Order: sequence, then C-alpha cells, then structure tokens
Amino acid sequence: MTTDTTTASLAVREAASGTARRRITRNDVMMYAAILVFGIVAPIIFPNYTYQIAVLWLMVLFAQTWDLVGGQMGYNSLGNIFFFGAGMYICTVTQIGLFTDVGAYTSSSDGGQFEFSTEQYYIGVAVGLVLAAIGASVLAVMLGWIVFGLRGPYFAIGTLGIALGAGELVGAWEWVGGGGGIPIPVYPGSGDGKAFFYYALCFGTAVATFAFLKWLYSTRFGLAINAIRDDEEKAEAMGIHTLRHKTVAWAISAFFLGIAGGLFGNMTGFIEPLEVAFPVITFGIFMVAMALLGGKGTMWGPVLGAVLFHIIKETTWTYFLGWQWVALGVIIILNIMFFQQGIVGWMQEKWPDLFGIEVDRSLVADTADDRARGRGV
Amino acid sequence: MLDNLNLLALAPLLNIQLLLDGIFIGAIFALAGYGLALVWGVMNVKNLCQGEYVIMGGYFAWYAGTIGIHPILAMPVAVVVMFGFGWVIYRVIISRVVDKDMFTSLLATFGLAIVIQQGLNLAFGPEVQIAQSGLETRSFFDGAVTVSEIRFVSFVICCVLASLIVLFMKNSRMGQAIRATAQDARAARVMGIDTDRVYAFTYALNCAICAAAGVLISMIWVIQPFYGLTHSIRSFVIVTAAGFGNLPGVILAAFGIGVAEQFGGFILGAELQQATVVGILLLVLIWRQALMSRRRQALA
Amino acid sequence: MDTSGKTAVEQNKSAETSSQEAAGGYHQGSVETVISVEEVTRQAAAIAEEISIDRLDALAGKDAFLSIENLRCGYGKMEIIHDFDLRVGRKQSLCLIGPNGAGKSTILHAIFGFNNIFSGKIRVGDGEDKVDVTGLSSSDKLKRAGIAYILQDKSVFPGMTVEENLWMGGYLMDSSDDAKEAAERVFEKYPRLAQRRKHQAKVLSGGERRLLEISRALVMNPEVLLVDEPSIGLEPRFIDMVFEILHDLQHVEEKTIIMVEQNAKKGLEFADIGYVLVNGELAKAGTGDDLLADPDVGRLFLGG
Amino acid sequence: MSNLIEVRGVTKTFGGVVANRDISIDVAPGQITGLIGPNGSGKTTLFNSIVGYHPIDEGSIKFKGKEISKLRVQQIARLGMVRTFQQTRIYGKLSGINNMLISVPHRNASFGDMFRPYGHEHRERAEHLLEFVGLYQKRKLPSGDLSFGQQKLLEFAMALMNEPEILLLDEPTAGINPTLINGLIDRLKRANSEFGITLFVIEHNMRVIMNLAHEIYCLAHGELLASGPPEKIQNDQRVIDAYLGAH
Repeated sequence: MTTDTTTASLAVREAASGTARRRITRNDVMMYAAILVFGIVAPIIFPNYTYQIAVLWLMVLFAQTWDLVGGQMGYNSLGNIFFFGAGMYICTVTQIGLFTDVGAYTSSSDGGQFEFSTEQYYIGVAVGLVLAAIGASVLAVMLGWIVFGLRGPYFAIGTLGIALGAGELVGAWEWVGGGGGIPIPVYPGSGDGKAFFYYALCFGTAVATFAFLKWLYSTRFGLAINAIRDDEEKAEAMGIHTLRHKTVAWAISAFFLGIAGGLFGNMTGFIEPLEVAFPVITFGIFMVAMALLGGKGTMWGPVLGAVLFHIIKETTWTYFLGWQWVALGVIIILNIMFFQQGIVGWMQEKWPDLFGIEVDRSLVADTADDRARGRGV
Repeated sequence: MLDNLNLLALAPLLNIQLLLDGIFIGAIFALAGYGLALVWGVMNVKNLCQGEYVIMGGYFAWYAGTIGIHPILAMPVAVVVMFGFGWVIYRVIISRVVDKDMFTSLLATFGLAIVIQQGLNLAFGPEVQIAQSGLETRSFFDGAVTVSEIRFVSFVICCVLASLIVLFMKNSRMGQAIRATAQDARAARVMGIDTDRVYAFTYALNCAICAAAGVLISMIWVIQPFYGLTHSIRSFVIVTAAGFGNLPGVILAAFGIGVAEQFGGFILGAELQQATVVGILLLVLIWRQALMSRRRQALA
Repeated sequence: MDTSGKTAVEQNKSAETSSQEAAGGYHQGSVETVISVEEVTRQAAAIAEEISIDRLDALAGKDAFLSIENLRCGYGKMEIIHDFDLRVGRKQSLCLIGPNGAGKSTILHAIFGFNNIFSGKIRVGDGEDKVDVTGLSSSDKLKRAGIAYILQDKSVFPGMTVEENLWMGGYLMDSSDDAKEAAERVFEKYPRLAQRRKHQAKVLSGGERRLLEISRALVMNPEVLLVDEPSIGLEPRFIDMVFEILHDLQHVEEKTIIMVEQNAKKGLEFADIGYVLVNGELAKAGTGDDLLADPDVGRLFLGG
Repeated sequence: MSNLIEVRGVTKTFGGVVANRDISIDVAPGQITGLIGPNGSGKTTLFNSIVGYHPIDEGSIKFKGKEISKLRVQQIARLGMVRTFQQTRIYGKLSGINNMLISVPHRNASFGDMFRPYGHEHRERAEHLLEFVGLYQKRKLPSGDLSFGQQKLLEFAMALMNEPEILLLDEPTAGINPTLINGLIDRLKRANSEFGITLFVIEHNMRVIMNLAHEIYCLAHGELLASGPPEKIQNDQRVIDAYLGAH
C-alpha cells in the first residue's frame, strides 16, 4: 500500500517538462540588447577609452572561461593564464614565422629589420589567432591527461605550477626571444585604426564565448560537468565519461583564452613571458577573483564580476599610489571572506523566483538537523 | 647543460658539495614544510602564503644585521612577533575560511600572499638581500668542498627546533589537543577542547616556525619580497610527497627537494631555479597520481 | 518506574520466542506499513497531543534532575526547536524518537552547548540546588555541570592508543596525572579495554570502538550522559552489548541518560521515559513501555 | 540460466591485512541477494572489488560471463552494473529532475552525444521514476535541501534511471526511520519484480534483509561463513555466534 504516489495532472506535467533549463525570458533579451548596443556604441562615445573597454571584454572572457572549469565543473585552476600566454606566443610566432625566420627576428636587437606588408599583417593575425586557439586547446588536451588525475588543492597548485613554470621556461628559450621578449609586427595603419580593429575582435570574441557557453550549458555537457562538480565519484559510478568531459571543458576554455592571448599580444605591441604572457599574480588571479565576485557557476556572474572588477580597478588605481597591489590583495581576501557566493549567488538566495529556483523553507529547516548530525556539531 | 653534466662526472667531489648544500638548505625547507603539514593536517587550510611568512622572518634577521645586531639574535624576536602575527591573521582571516571548501582557504591565503609581497616590496624595496652572519667558510679536500660555518650552525639550529617541536607535540597538553583535533575535531570538542583556540595556536605556531626558517634562509641564502611563492611551492611539494603528521617523511622529502634543486640549478643554470622547483612539483604530483591509480583504478 | 528487571525479563522472553523474534539488535517483524517521508511527518503532527508540564513532572518522578524549560534553539539564525520542555529524574533514562530532521540531535546539542539557544532554560541538579547551565560553554558543561556527550559512531581518535584516547577524555582535568588515574578506574571497570590499552584505536572492532567511545566519556565522571544514536552502524550482537553497557551505567553507576535513537524500538525498550518529537515540538510523552504499546507510535516510528 | 555475477576465489589484501580470502559467491539473475556480516568482515571490500574500485589480488569476477576484475568503475557501470553508496551521494546543487536526467545510461554514448540536449522521453521517464519513489513534487528543489531519507530515495531513482541490469546497494536503510525503511523495501521489491532488476544488497538490519532477500551470504573475518535462504541463515549457529548474537 503506497499512499504517496503523486497523481499529477497532465497539464502540470506538460508545463514542468521544459523547466530543467530555463528558457530565454524578456529580461534576458533586454540584457542582451543593452550589452550589444553598449559594445557597439562604446568606442564611438568614448574614443579615448577604446583600449580599456577592449581589455574589459577580454576580462569578461577571462572570467567566463575560468568559470567553465572552476565554477561549473568545480576544478579550481590557478593556472588558466597558461593558455593565454601560450596563445600569445603561438600567435606571435605564427605572425612572424609565416614570412621570415623566427630565430633571426627575435635575436636582432630591434626586431624590426623585417617589414611586414599590410596583406602579410592581416594574414598573419588571422592564421595566428586560429593557430593560437587550436594550439592552446591541444596543449589543454595534453596537459589534461596529467592534471585531471589531481583533485582539489593538488589540481589548483599543479596548474599554478604549470603557469609559473611556463613563464620561466619561455624566459629561457632564446628562439622566442627569452626574457627579453618579442616586438610584435606593427599594425599597418593609424593608432585609432588599430584600436578599433582590436576592439572589434575583442568584443566579437567575448560575445562568441558567451554565446557558445550559453549553448554548451544547455546541452547534456552542462549537466555532466555540474555533476562532476557536485560529486565526481558518484558521476564515475554512474558511468559518466568524466575524463572526456573534463578534458573537453578545459580545451574549450583554452580555445578562447588562446585567442584572447593572441589579441592582447597584438594590442600591447610587445610581448615577454613574465609580465605580459604569463602574469600569474595579476591576470591569472583576476580571472578567479572576477568569477567569484560575480558568482561562480552562474551564466551572468562572471560577466557582472568582470565588469565591476575592471571598473573598480581602473577608476581607483591612481588613488592608491603604489599601494594598488596591496589593495588588490585586500579586495580578493574581503571578497572571499564576506562574499563567497558572489553577486549573482547572493541574488539567487535573496530572490530565488527570479532565477526559476524553487525553495522549500520548511525543508531547509528540516535538513539543518540532519546536516548538523552528519557534519557533527 | 651537457657540459655541466660532464663536469659532475669528472669531478666527483662536486657532487659531494652539491649534496651537502642540498641537505643544509633542505633542513630549512623541512621546517616550513612541517609547518604547512601542521595547518593542513589539523585545520585543513592549504596555506599558500607559507613562503611569505618565511620571507618575513628573513627580513627580521636582515634588519637586525643592518642595525648592527647579529642576525641570529633576531630569531627569538622573529618567532615571538610572527607567532602573534599568525594569531591575529587567524582571528581576522583564517577563522572565517577554515570551515569553507578547500579552494576558499587556498585563494584567501593567495590574496594574503599578494598583500604581504607587495607590503614587503613597499617597505624594503625589491632588492635581493642577505643577512651577514660574519662566520667563516671552511674548505675540505684542498678547497674542492667548502662549507660555510653558518650553514652548519643553521643545520644544528634546525635539528634543535625540530626536536623541540616533536617534544612539544608529544608531551604538552596543547600538543595533545592539536593531535586530537587533527584526528577528529568533533570528538575533540566533545572532550571539552576549544578547537578554535587549537586552530589559532596551530596557525600561529606555523607562522613562528616559518619565521625561524626565514631567519636561517636569510643568512645562508637570499631573500627578496617576491621569493615567497617558490618557498610555498616547496612546502607543498614536501607535504604532497610526505603526507601529514609524518616528520621523518617531511625531513626526507625536504632533503630530497633541497638536493634535487642544487643539482638542477647546477645542471640547468641558475635562471631556471624556479622552473626546477615547479618541475619537481609536477613530478611529485604525477608520481602521487600514479600511486593513487594503482591503488584505485577509478581515477581517470 | 523501576526498570532494572527489564532486560532480564526480556532475555527470558527472547529465550522462549520463535526465531522470528530472535535475531537481536534490530529486531525483526513485518514490513507491511509503507508510509512516505511527508506522510510520517504529517501523521505524526496529527497525533500530537497537548502535554502538560505536570505530566512531564510525573514521568520524571517527584523531582527532575535535569529540566529544560521553553527551549528555542537552532543553528545560526535558524530555529529548529520551538518551545520545548523536558524533565528527567536522577538515575532515569529518556529516549527521544521522531522522524528524521525532527530536531532530536539538536536538543542534545543544545544541552551540551553546541548550538545557539535563543531562549529558554536548561537546569541541572537536585531540588533547590538546581543550577542554570543554559549559557555555559561545552567545556564548562563537562567540567562543572557533569554533563558528557557521547557522539555517534566513528569518533575515536584513530591514531592514538586506547589509553591515550581515555586520557583525552580527561583533558579538562587539572593535571594529566588526574586524567591518567581516572582512566585507570575506567580500565578496571572494562577489562576488555584494558587488554587492548596499547593498541591504536583504529584496529579495534566495531563493538570495542563503541565501548571506547562510551568509556571515554566516563573519565570525567559525569552525572548526565547524552547519547547520540548508540546503535548506529553496529552489527546486531553489538547493539545488545551497547544497551547492556548503558543499562549498567544507569542502574549500577547511577547515571542519568538522555538518548536519541533511530532504532526506536530498542530505544524505547531501554528507556524509562520516551518523548516523540515532531517538527521541533514535543508531540507525545510517556513511559517507554506505554509508547511501545501505542499503535500510532508503532505505525509511524517502529515500522508496524 | 547462468549467474549474473560470479565471484570465484577472490582474495584481496591491504598492506598485508587480508580483507577478503578466497571468496566465491553467485548472484542469480532476477533475484535479490543479500550480503551480511560484522563490521570489518570484508563486505564493503568485496563490493568495491566487484564494482571496480581496486584491483583484486587473486580470483575472478565475471558479470554476464565477462571477466570484469580488470575493468574500471566507469566501464563496469556502463556494462549495466550500478551501485549506491552507504553515505548517500547525489549531486547536491542540481535539482531532483536534473539529478535524474544526468543519470541516463551512458552505455553507448558517443563523443558527440555530450553536446545533445535531453529528449522528451528522458524527461518523461525521469518524472515517472520520481513519482515512483514519491519525490515528484520536490523535483525542482535543489536535491541537497532534501532530507536524508529523501536523498536515499532520489539516489535509488537515479540508479533506476540508469537502467541497470543489476543494482548493488550498500546499506540502503542505514540511518532512516524504521517506518520509512518499509517504504524503501517496498520500492526495492517492486524494482525487482516490476522492472526486473537484480539486486545485491549489503545490510545490517535483519528486519530488512530477512524480508527482502531470496538468498543471503554471510561473511566473517574476510571469509565466507555461510550462505542460503533467510530461514536457514538466521538459524545457522555460526552466523548467530559471529554476527547475530546469542539471544
């Protein structure tokens, strides 16, 4: 005799069947439109800040790609910046290597005896970015083989080590200019032209990343990496191809970071290993901080976090007079201590209905006792 | 690189030199490594600013040297002050992340590491510093092997400190409470142990141990505001290889990394020092993974 | 109210009953009653009675040794226990039963000072000497108020020897010699542990571990024992052993026992007083035997 | 008909300590088989050997006639052998329905399948099974908020969603209220009779196992002590001495 079989009406079930993943609402559409308009109009309204806003889009990309692996899959990497640097070097080497000898180019003191034609420049950038994306992904697959056996802190420290080590190794590799770096082929046009060109690419890449991830999270892949985050051993016991999912997620993250690296190198005009390509304690930690600030494991959290972080950083930087890095560390600590769940996470707790999350308060109270017992005191 | 390898084969005494240097430096790594094993094992905090505490300790010695006091005399001061510093850091920061997931403590201490690095940079500048011990260097085998007296002295100090820590953990009430808390914090609380105090003490003790290690490092090696991260990674290598609560393992692993680094540095060149440490880290992680997967086929 | 003869009676009973009844520990029986999680909670709420304080006093005998008055408590800001009263007399045993998540363990935690008490009073002592212990920390509860907590399973210090485990039990004593002396008394009482004093706790069998957990709480010589799920994770024959130990502690050592037990039948058979807790409130109270005989309790908590 | 699981002469040691010695058991298809024994008698070790957590030292383990003692957890799971955990494991931040969806069988999943959405038939089945265990109304709640007993039911439903041929349950009723245990036993029996899933169950609770199992194996000190139908087991003097207690 079972007394609890729910007799749900067909209508209820119809309505419920589409809710596993939230559909696009009007709010979403408004948000997309606003961002698109801002993205297109911004460099026209604020021409002096084109570079900063382009970097902002890269920051958004950083936070999103970190969140794919860290937030959605629960593998907290401290070394994702490795793919940024790898992409940067692959892109640069391609841009040069397509047309001249890389060793000779990098070993000459000014790097500039070789003149790139306009055509060569654009071909170089196009091929370079494609190879950067592919190369970074291939590296991710190869490294994934090693690091995805590591769990928790070992994964975080291992990836940190990879990024640190990569900077050192590239610094000792004379063929790519060693610690002295490489001057990037010069943009064949005006400074403004260059700024707009790379602005468009940065914005496009960030939007493409967002759209791709949005789609990705709506497929089985999204649920699978969430499952890995929540309990990997269970996922294994249920037969999920965990290594396959983890490697693909990391490769996707690397793909977009590789492009970002290629773009940023060209925007900067000069690349070197420690400060520009593999800046572990700046960009490397920014991407984590931004994702956490916005709310990790959510679609909009990393975007929001990146925008806020970038604005705060850019506007307050000049007031700290040498203390800016100390301030940055303090911000990260405060963020972690008091605002773990991030902005979107906090909003989800506060207004769950807005996010289509159901909460049963009585149940929460119920389980607190269970949990207190399980976790003990 | 090959030339250097050749040199090692031709001059066997050079190996002895590197081995000795590795062990002297490794003894100090063992202190910081044991400190990390302590906070990791007892309170499950992965302290990524371990190296920064070492460097802070080093600046005590260096500063003493600049005002005309022998750097080694700075050790008691450094230990006491850093103990207090650790206590404050625990109360202000660590106590709020101690029961959160592992990444929280890792990231919070990473943030703290950035603050300390930059703070030291502002206070002392980015130059590489040495605390002058004023002791002499002795030569053996017609000058083929040299041992500076300070290295020997620091080795002895390391041994004394290690023994003191072991005795403390074994016999004192706080030591017992720390061990009990590490094994089962819930049960420890039921026995009336104030685990929060135990955590604070453990964290402060770790800071003090690191500071002592830093004083020694500043005399036999160099310090610089940004050298902390490498020390942190060394500590992680040691704990990963040895596990917690296993002092002989910690010492062995520390000697291992010390020696490996000396040889690595000699063969590959000094500019790849950090890369060598990272390389050792990755090797240890891969080795550990291989070990795990033999025990549990489930892993990947 | 005297139940000292109960186990003996029980042993006689089980000797003559059929094999169906024989398998100890968890009992046997039918599995006909099938009720869902929500139904249990709902129906349990429906059978809740208005229980007067006099009734609780009567159950506890003339004078309660430990009393809880209008307790509200929980974790963080969340209130789990609402306006709860409890009375238990000296040398009595009380068992809390109820659905998962009803707040049974929360009450033990509150008595020992492990969670937030929003209002209410917890008092311990005889008659006029009752002391208010509501605000005491758990170490003060253990040291001054004579209240000890025995955790659910797996709470020995695995890397310490049996001896060291007992010494940890006396951590709050003024000197470690006192703790060692107290540990010796416990060893005298349980020679089975004494035989294994130099062994590491992790190599003990399940039953020995449970014995160690219980005896570790006795080092401080407490008057009140809070026992959290003594039978959990134990095989049938050790369950009976554990209850025999507790029986001895209550009747020979004269301890007052408050326990939470999922294995409700066993718990109620053991205890003098049974409380049924639903949604953080007291729903039924009676002698252990009365509750065992109550058809509602049987249907909802004993498995029919 | 041949047995679904055949364990033959399995020995497993951990650092010199023998956890299982020369154990042979059979799990017949369509039946409910129980495994009992004192703590530390090697039940969980045997379980883990079968589902692939660690290599075995000696012996063979066959599933549907195929040797699986060298396969890994995921491969074995994809063959149609699913286990549940003693400390219930679900994906806590995902809703009940998503917990179900992610549990669809991965038996024939190709690389490209990762990027496909779930079909209508998956949702239907997920909802049907949630209804079966009585969690339909809570399907959208984060499953970590469910009570312990409900999480057990959800884990069981997830296992069913995986369409296993055999389900290995590690103490399915530990820590839940006796009356709720009845509900779980009822579900287990129905899964066996209605869905035709073979069950292999570790259990301490005699009321559960005696009412559930067709065949019971009892381990003690890492060795097989006795086997047979429930009535035989509970009157077996060796089992009473080593496990049930002399009452």
